[in-house]
Amino acid sequence: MSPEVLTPVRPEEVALDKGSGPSGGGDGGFGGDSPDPSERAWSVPARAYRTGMYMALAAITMLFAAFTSAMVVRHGVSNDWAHTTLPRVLWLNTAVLLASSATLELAKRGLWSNESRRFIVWLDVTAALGATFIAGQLVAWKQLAARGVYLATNPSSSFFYLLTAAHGLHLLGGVIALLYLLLRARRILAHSGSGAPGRTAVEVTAIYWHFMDALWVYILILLMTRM
Amino acid sequence: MVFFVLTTVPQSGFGNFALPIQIGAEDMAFPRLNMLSFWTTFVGMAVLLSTFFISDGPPLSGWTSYPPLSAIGKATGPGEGLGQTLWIVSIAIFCVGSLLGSLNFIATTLDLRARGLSLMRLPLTCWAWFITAVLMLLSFAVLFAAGVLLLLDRVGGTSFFIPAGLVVNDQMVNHAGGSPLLWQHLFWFFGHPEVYVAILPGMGITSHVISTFSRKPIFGYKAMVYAMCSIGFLGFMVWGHHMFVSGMSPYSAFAFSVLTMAIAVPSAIKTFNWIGTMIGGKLRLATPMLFAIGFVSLFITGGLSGIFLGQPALDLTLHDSYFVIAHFHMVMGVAAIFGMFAGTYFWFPKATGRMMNEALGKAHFWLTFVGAYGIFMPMHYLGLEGHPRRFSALTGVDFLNSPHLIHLHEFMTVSAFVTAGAQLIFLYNLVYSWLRGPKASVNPWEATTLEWTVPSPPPFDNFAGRHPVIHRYPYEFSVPGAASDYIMQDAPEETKAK
Amino acid sequence: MGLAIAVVVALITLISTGIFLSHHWWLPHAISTIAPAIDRQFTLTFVSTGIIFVIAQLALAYAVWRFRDGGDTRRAAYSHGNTRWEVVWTTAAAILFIGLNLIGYQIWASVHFTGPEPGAMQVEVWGEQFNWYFRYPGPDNRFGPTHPEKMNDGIGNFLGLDRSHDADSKDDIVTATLAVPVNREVELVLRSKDVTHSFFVRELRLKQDLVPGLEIPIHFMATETGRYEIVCSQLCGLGHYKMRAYFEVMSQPDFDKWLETQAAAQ
Amino acid sequence: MTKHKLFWLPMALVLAAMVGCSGNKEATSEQPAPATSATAEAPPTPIDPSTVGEITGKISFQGEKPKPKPIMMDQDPVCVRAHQGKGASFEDGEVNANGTLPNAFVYVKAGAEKYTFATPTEQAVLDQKGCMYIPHVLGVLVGQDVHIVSSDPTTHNIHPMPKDNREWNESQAPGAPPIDKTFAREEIMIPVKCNQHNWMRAYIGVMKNPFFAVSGSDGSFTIKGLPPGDYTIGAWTATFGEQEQKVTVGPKEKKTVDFAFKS
Repeated sequence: MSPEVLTPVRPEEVALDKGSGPSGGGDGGFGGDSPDPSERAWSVPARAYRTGMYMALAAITMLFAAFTSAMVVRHGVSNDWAHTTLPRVLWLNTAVLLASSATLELAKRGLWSNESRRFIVWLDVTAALGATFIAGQLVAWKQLAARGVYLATNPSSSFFYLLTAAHGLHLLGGVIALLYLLLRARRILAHSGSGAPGRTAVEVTAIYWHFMDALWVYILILLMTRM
Repeated sequence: MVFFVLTTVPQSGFGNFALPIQIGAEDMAFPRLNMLSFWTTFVGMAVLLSTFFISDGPPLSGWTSYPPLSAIGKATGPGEGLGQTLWIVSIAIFCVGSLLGSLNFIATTLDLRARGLSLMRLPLTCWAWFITAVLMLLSFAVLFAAGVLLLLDRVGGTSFFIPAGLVVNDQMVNHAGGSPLLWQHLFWFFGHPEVYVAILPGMGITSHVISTFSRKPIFGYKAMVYAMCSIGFLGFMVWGHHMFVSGMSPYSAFAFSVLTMAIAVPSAIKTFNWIGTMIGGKLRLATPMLFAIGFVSLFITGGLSGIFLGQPALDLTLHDSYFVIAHFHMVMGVAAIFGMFAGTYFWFPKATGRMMNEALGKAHFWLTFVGAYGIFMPMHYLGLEGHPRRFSALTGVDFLNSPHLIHLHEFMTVSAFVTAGAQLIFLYNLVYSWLRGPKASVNPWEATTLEWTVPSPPPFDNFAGRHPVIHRYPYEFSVPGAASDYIMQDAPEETKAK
Repeated sequence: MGLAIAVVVALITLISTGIFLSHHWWLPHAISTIAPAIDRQFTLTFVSTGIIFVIAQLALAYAVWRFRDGGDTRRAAYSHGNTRWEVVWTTAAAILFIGLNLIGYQIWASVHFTGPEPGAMQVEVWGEQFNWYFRYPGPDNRFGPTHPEKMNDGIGNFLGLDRSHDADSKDDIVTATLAVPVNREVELVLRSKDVTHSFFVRELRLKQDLVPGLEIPIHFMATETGRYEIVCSQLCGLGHYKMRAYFEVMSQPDFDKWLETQAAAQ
Repeated sequence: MTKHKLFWLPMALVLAAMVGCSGNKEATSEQPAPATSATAEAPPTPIDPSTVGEITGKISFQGEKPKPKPIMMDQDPVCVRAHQGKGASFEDGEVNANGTLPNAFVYVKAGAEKYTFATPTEQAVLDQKGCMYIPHVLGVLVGQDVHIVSSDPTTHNIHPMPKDNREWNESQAPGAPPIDKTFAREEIMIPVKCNQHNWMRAYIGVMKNPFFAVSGSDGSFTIKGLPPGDYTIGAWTATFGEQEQKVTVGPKEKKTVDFAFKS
């Protein structure tokens, strides 16, 4: 008698096996779980992913709100604040990031209308623009460092590095999410009906990306302001 | 304790198990994220425990870690070196884990409820976990931000919290311009909601258990929900009451104290409703119910001492004294732990398929209940006498080093040993019942919520493919005319007519 | 079981209240002008919360005993609550809690909103790990500047005074005990050299943190001579428990003599 | 195909950015390499005991003698009692009755590098008595056992604040066992502080050679057993700075080296 006959496989073991299979992983900094239809015996509604993402964004908002209030208080509490003039390259970076939001929308339209090439190319351009933005931020850091402005030079430079780094890391998470979507692009295109997990993933990533975009504009204004 | 026990167990521990079943879902919305949250928290814990094995010693700034003590580094004494840095890292990791967990709770509660389960039909446990999750989501992000700033002060040479002109051990500190009070504001903006993170799940469990074991619908369901919501909401506006004597503006202290008094009102409503539920009920005094009753008693005691501490004028003598220790241990320490015990005894049959031993459970309750009062009640007296907290020895101050106060300490120490010993009974009961306890039926407590409609232990996807539909409010006990004294939440309408 | 719970809850309630009422452990003897008001506020709060405490605990005990399941066939009452009672209870709690706070407002205001009386004696209080130092301005009534780079405990220059260059520092008197004359308004200016400490004299009912980088004023008037203790009540490091200094209230002539001796030792 | 090409483009950008970032870090966090000692591994030179000489001298003080500054020990009555009402005064900056300086650390600063010395087996004792360190200035050899005892019925805390050695900070309750420590590197001087009684101060000089002395209550010192040679003699004081003099010691010669400090 074979052991299979003796011990019926319990449902949880099956499920666990499935769970430990290749997950694709890597949804890094963004909140959604990877919606892979093959791994779910039941369906989690798409709106749960959106809710999850909005909650993640709420937490990120609180994070930056805390940084902002720390910045305002720190500015007010002592007279050692010296405004850090922003490196010019930030304007270029801003343009790149704003453009990436537009290209992501184009990619989304591609998916909606099931045009695989349009979807993949624009998604790719978006990821590239995101990566360019991060590279550009690093250039900005280098320019500041070349001016002799480091993290601990002045409270305003501390906040400059802090806010750009915090935003950059979050955006890096977004880029990784985009790369993950690119890797799975064919699968997403294969099941792209309304409410399909792939489509939800793209939608949720887009929410995150646009939020990062808006967050950057906020940070830029904050850093520009001579308090 | 605050982070790795009071924050995780009542919320993630019970919530992850019971929330999906109670709302009729197969699992939490994002199981993999849940796993990530668990392991992140685990790593945070490992980092914290590692500090016991480094030469600089474990961190010594308390859970509030006020800078500059926590920001300058080794110079300020043993325990302020690498250990303190690792503390911050550990807490930051913990924040990430908690954030991941909390967004999962929110999405699950909002979007995975079974058909017919409107928000106002949610068991109060689910409400408690939901509000707790919102509090965690909004507060832990702020703690994370504060932790990053503190870490940068320690290792990055910045001066967010370190003012100019400090001299430690005759050595000048090379920082300038920061504000120690900034940390306190950020910390307590997190810290006060954190207190409710610890206690709200306990309130939820207590409400649930009291209604079930009183065989009576909860008194004022809506009031309970609104009370929890307003506790959550006001919880974000009262952080300043931790800072009455910190050097913060005395005018804002007054505003904070009024809000603090306001938050006492919903807490009073809850207490009233718990007792109101019991009155006219038919109380089955099984172990979960005993712990729920204990919770109410401790919550009354601990809550009322808050009325003293919420007044800035009385804080002039009571702040940072043993009175404070008594207050918050009663209310967020022991009461929260009683909530955990109630939850454990209540859901153990569901989780393991076996009943816990009632005799051992009752022994555990009696020793813990009396022991807890024995530990924390005398602290009020010490606090009145002006005994400051966080003293590692009593030899440094004459008025502390007198038999008048030392007798109280001795009494408390004996109580503490007895209470700790009682927990061995619990552990034994847990292990023994798991292996040898009598088999549990589907609904041993004759409760009404969904988890009691599935086998004990539940199958992997909780409902084995069934999609429960909710027809009624969660606490339908002793409905006049019904066959039994409880009606399940998913029982169709006609059951009533039978 | 129901009876047992009722009895134990009632006993705990009555015994702990009884101990409070016995005043065996209570607020220590008060020696400042503000202390009686604080004690009154405390007593008021104690009486009102004490009544709630006893009633609520006894109600809990009663409910557990009275409504326990006696194995009979009685069914529990079917009720979802009583809105009128809820409103009454909520309003009563709100009025009581906020009312108590408003009554206490006066005390807080007199400590913090109004400054010291004119002619108050100024003393600086300095905290460092794990000692207290006090500075009297001397005859010129002015505190000299402190220089962090000159602070050196090993030669007794705790506050970094430069007596040879700063005219105001010359007559400053630095002591390790805080002495004040009785019945005289005193303004303390709290400063810290290193980390956050907290100044607490239980007999004065006065507590205030010393925050590095800030100079925080508080004021009081001591009404009885005697020797008391200042303890640190904010965790400041390993030696926190030993951070103590004596606080002496003296008659004006005794104080003058004491200050003279201290001045000679500078 | 296009898919993968397009995938690698942003990937490469990210990687490039990261490389750029790490390069940046290296550039900014560049630190001077620790100076390595240039002494080669030469066989140690033996000392001929029949030829050794010695240096004696006096540490004098010019200027007005500062009045002793009393220590306020009010916060710990144990300390006050230990001095039986007579009180104590700060030892840093103290001047002897004969106008000389005690507690100056006189040592061979240079010239003895060619000799090596075994780590002494005897302990250097640092006592805490009357809430003062005894001695106030202590010289030890690298690796020598510093034996810290307390004669006071109060808790002390010993906190050396070195620049080159490992910092530590330990409490010693009344009746607690002595603390034994060694210092691994040469250092002039390590201040030692008690965080419980912050007036308490001692100085420990960690030497590679045993040629050092501390001036006494008459301001004199003697360094014995010096092999013939050219030396730089350093004299360190806590408050009046440090001086040095060059001196040549012949076989069996007794040299006198005096130092004079000003306030």
